[in-house]
Amino acid sequence: MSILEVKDVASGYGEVQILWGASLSLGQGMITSLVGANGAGKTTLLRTVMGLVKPKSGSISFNGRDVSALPAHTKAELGLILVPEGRQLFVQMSVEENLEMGTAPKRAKPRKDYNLERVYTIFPRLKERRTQKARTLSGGEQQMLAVARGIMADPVVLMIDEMSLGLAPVLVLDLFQNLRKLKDEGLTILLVEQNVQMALAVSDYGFVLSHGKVDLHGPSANLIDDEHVREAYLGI
Amino acid sequence: MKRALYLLSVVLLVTVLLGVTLVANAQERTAVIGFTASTTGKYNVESTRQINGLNLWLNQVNESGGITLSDGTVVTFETVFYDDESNTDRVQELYTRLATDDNADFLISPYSSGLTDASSIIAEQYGKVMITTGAASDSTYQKGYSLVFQTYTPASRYLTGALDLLASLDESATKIAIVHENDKFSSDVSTALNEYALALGYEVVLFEGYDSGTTDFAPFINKIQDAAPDAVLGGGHFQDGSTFARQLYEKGIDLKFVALLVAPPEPSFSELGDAAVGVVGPSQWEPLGLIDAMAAEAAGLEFFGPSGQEFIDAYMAAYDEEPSYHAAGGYVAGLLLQKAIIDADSLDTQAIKEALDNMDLLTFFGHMQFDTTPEAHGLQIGHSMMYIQWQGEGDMLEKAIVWPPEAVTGDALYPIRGE
Amino acid sequence: MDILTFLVDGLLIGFVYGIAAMGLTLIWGVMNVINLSHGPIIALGMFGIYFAATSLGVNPYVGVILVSFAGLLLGMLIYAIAIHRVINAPHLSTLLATFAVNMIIIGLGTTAFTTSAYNVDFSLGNISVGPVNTPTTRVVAALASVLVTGALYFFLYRTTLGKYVRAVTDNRAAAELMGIPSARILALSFGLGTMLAAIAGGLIATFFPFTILSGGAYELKSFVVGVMGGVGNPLGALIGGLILGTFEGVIPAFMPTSWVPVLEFILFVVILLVRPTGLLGAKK
Amino acid sequence: MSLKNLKNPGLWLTLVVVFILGVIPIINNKASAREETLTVLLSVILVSSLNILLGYTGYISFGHIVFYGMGGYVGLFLISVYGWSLWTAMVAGGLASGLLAFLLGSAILRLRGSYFALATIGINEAMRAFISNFEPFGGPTGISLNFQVYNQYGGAAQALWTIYYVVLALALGNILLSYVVKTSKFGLGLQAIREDEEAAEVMGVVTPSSKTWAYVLSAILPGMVGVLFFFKNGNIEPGPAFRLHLSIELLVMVMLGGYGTIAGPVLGAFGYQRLRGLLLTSDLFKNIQLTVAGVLLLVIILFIPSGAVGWIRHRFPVTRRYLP
Amino acid sequence: MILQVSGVSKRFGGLQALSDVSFNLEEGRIMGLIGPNGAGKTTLFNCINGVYKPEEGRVVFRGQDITGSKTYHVAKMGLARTHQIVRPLNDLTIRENVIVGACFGRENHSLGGAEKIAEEVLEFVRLHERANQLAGSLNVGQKKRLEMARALAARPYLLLLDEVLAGLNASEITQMIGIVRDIRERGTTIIMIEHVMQAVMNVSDDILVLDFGKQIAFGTPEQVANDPKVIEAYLGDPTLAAELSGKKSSA
Repeated sequence: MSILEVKDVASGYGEVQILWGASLSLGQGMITSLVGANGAGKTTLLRTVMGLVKPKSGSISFNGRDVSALPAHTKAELGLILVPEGRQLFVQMSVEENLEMGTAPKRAKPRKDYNLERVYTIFPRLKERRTQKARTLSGGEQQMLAVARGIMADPVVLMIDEMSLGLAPVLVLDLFQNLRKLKDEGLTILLVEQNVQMALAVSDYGFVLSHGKVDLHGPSANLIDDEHVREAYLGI
Repeated sequence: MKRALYLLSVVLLVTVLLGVTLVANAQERTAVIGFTASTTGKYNVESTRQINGLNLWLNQVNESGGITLSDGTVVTFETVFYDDESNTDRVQELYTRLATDDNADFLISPYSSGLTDASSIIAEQYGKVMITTGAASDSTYQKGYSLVFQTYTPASRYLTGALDLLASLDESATKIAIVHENDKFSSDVSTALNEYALALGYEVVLFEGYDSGTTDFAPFINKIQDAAPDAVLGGGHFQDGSTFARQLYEKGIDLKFVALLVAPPEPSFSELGDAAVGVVGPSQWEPLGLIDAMAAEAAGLEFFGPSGQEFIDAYMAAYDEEPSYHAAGGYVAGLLLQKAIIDADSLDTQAIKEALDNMDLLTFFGHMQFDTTPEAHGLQIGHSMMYIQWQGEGDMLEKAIVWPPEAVTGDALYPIRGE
Repeated sequence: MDILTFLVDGLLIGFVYGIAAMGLTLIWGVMNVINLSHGPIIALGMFGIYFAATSLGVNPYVGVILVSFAGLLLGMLIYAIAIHRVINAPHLSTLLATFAVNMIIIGLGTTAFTTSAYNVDFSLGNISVGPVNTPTTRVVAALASVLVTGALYFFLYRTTLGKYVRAVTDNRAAAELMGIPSARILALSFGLGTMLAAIAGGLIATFFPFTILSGGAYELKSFVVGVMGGVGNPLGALIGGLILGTFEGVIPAFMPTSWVPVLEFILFVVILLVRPTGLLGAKK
Repeated sequence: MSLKNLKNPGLWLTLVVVFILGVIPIINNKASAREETLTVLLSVILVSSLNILLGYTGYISFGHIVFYGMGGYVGLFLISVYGWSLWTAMVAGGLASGLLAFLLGSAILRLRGSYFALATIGINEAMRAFISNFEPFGGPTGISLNFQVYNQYGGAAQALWTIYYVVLALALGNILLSYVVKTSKFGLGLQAIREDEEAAEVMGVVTPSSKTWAYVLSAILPGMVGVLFFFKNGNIEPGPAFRLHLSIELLVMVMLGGYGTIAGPVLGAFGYQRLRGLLLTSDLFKNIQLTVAGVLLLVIILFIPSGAVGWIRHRFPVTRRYLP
Repeated sequence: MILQVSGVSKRFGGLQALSDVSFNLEEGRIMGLIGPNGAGKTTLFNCINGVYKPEEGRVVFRGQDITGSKTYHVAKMGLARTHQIVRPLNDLTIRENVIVGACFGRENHSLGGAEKIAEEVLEFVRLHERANQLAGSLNVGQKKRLEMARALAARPYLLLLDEVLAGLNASEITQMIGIVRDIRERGTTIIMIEHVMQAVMNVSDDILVLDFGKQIAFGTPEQVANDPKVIEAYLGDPTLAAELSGKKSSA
């Protein structure tokens, strides 16, 4: 069953429309990837889902409830969490404080200790650096922290935008493997990636976005083999 | 139809005739007095008192039936005023409006020398007599005006009497410090004081200005302590002056003599308690130093207007507070105008100017006479300051006039602290 | 010349500058708004303890506590009415919006209190140490400044709500994503800023007389302190205040006091040019 | 700058409206109307010149009034001490302010946003404090003129009219200047800086010198009218000459009318000064005029942030060509 | 040799954004600059045109050392660029945007002269019909063309294009490639940062590959395409992906 359903969403910034009726649905407990070229509208879609950009038309339902008009912090309360592109950490705050900020939603509070434990198990590096300020972390550690902070919010659905950006492949692999662990614990994940090959490798189901519309979707394994996808997004 | 027309013309004719006779008999004339008041901004308090005083005079004159001229014209008064916001930006605009649109017959100055400077030009230009009050700087009257007349003792004589007082109290005091607000009025006063002090042979060990609005006088007080003068003179306006006095006291500086501008004569200065004790202040007018017709007789001068006590009673009745010298100044500005109209027996500007030029009389406010030389026309030369000192202890403070000798109501406390 | 007296007086007034600036730099740091109504709010704080003392008859320091709550509420109200709509607009909009608030407060204040000086009749005597002799109220104010700085530090670094404030300061978009209601946090921060201004005003009123216009001078000094100490950092504001106070206290020992503002503002511009993030190097 | 640019109807409309409003007091020969209009015209000049920096270049100055005060001081000094004529003193005041702007601009225009705004506040305060200590300019007492000085201009009454004509001419000239600047290559560079300073540099706009010259241009006319105003006023003191509040009021006027446009600041100056004039002299509002003005300002900032002209241009894009 | 870059390094705090990048570019060529996101491509542009001053190394443009020169000096010498994240002058019209380019660029035109160039350039990038619109009202693709038009209006010797193809659809890409080729035909040398591999391989004469700030390859498209280091860096390690998939199937 699908936990997040995006139907025919159109949105954009000011007079510039970027999404032209994009639809997407996430199966519960699955890793879904959303891939597409630069400028296809992936980030805008996430921002619209999250409520940072208002949809011009279309609907977004979460857990069967229409959440199209809710602001971001209310969605976070419901368990819809976005790990934004560029990490967006609280760079002046310590690792620990960043994680604490993840527990802002009420639903996350009772599970704070559990989630902290979980996060430190998955990312032991963060535990080592817990008193350091976020801006002193390396790129990979920062990305870990961004994901970890999302987990601290005790999400029902975790959406991660461009996790692999600027990271060495070996680090990306490490992060992706950790996502699998989270999935195994029952988390639903939406992965937005430019690294198509790896995103499809890790995910169960994939959507391909181009020019503000989803023009292809299917099980990831099928997509990897799809000629069209290879040609358009994998280059040479 | 014809009949109706006839009737109508009769009615009209009668009305016109009646109207003409009425006018001819009564000859009422309302003279308009225009001014700006600082309804807002930093001069709000002083300006409001001044206007209260003026309004009190105006009501009294109107209630007593106005001024009747020899041709039977009865002159009553009304005021038109605008807020100048305590700054010069619009003073000229507003005074021009008063002089032209509002057809003001006479002008009263705004509060403060700076604003008065700006308004004087307009008065002069439109040929309106302007009585200034709350504008003490000498320089305003040294600019070649012919219609501007000052009620206050000018800045150059504001604090000099305090030095005379000091000299009379202690011949051994030689070192003085002058610390004053850095505005036009206080600087003028202090510069004149400095020259006077040097002429008397005093050593001025400290001569410094502080910014308007200063609340922390610690640096000045520390410098005073270092310079160890016998006396401190200076100050500026109420707020800074009272703060200065309070901090001088709090710092426990041993001073024999303190004289400050403006602040001490204000009744609320006594709220400083012990810090106010001994502080001398120049006052344009004091309720204690009552001047009445008898004093005039003694001085061989004409007396005009209410006695000091009458003024105080009327003011208390009207505003439920004791009048300060600003209030008295406002009142006397109107009074001078009234006297000039009576003397001139006319509302004509030139006649009134001459009346003011020739004026030499005593009012409850003091002796009023104007300089008529071209160099300083309109400068007040009759009036002189009184110097008060706060005496007593704790909540039981009282003002005493300690200078000049002819007005003294109590002996000066000296030295005020230490020894 | 006893430089020590100059120094001590400078330091004592420096604490007051520090706490007066703290509210300004907090708001500046959190939401990048330079609050031009800061001065009038300081003045309201002064009147607050005056009326608490005269009408309710409470001790001025109890008055400061009452005033601080009133300041908090007033600040949140100002935020909701005047700031929230323009929080993302160009700088000029927030500058002028807060300036409009300034005009309104001064206008109402003049109507209600006139511009005459008020005085809280209160004294705790003097403290003398060696050549230094100073009213106890000023020492208490200095201690209170340290206490308030500490409390603010505790709030910002040890409580969840305070951490939310820092999170919103750091990255408003990310805070919103994490479920932190940023609008409410901004309102709270503005409230805290005005609360600090009101406390500063209340403390100042225990030893200086004041009018509705008195806040202006502290607002200007707060800019200088903010630039010295860096914005958004309470300790920075306190240290900046102490530097400014010392500067103002000691310079007069060597030249006419009227040159102090000349040097002070030239120094201000020079610091802006050389280290716009503040001498203490806090973040922009 | 080609001649065809001068055919812009919006420019002419603005000029004609200002001209007509300026001429009405002359035709009626009414001094109070003249004074009211003079207050407005002074603001028009200050605001249009500020607009070169604020509206075109995008730098918020809280210290524009520094040039007004500086010009006033230099002018009155030359008139009272060296007996210069008003006209040469006026030019000297303008040049002095321009020179000051050049020196200041070279230093502080590298600051951006609110840091620049703060620096201009600092300079205003430093300048005021400095002049208070500067004996040649009379220190805290400032400079006063003798009433006789007006005699060489036909007496005070005539002098005030003459000053009015000059101010009217300067206002019209300033509107024309701000238009010429806006439509020139130089002005285009300024607007590029306003929109995106780094992008402008990448395109070859020499930003430091452009900004400095914009600052200088915006300072000269305030310097000249400073001389005229304080000459008319008869005296100058540090406080009124460098009043921070007036700088902020100028920003308010630019904002009300719509910054970056030619007509906006003019409209803003008219609107604001007339409104203040009305409130000050109205029986109902004169005691709470400051509060009323504050509330109105707040409402406008909250709901019409681009100002009157900006709002019209935005709402009806067709008008952009006619409302420069 | 129109541009010589030798040993350029740039650090931001702890991050080594560029280390020891060197290449020479001959006049009239198109050079592709590729590498994964975050590899330092835009930083290299910024070091060339003076936005950043590199800590080490030299940049020589048409025989003149321009290392650390002000951006506007470099622009006036005939070096123009576009931005990855478009930077239109939003409140000016499209025509005015382009006029800025012509006025302040290499040829330093007067407004009149610049207007003519603007018309020509706008037609070239097919924005002439929108010339009176505000730049802020364009969509992303149009803004990219506007950036290009502004840069071209400066009549540069060397043009730096930062991801002009990103976000364009297939036909727009073809169109843009055509424009790029035409520019070269007119004698302008080009360096382009690009992600759309097919296009960049197709159009470039030389390719420079950056990875984590290091130059890992420089050569013809064929040489580069077959370089194993490039394949690994640019496409991600296929073995890693395989490893992931393997785990998935085993899970």
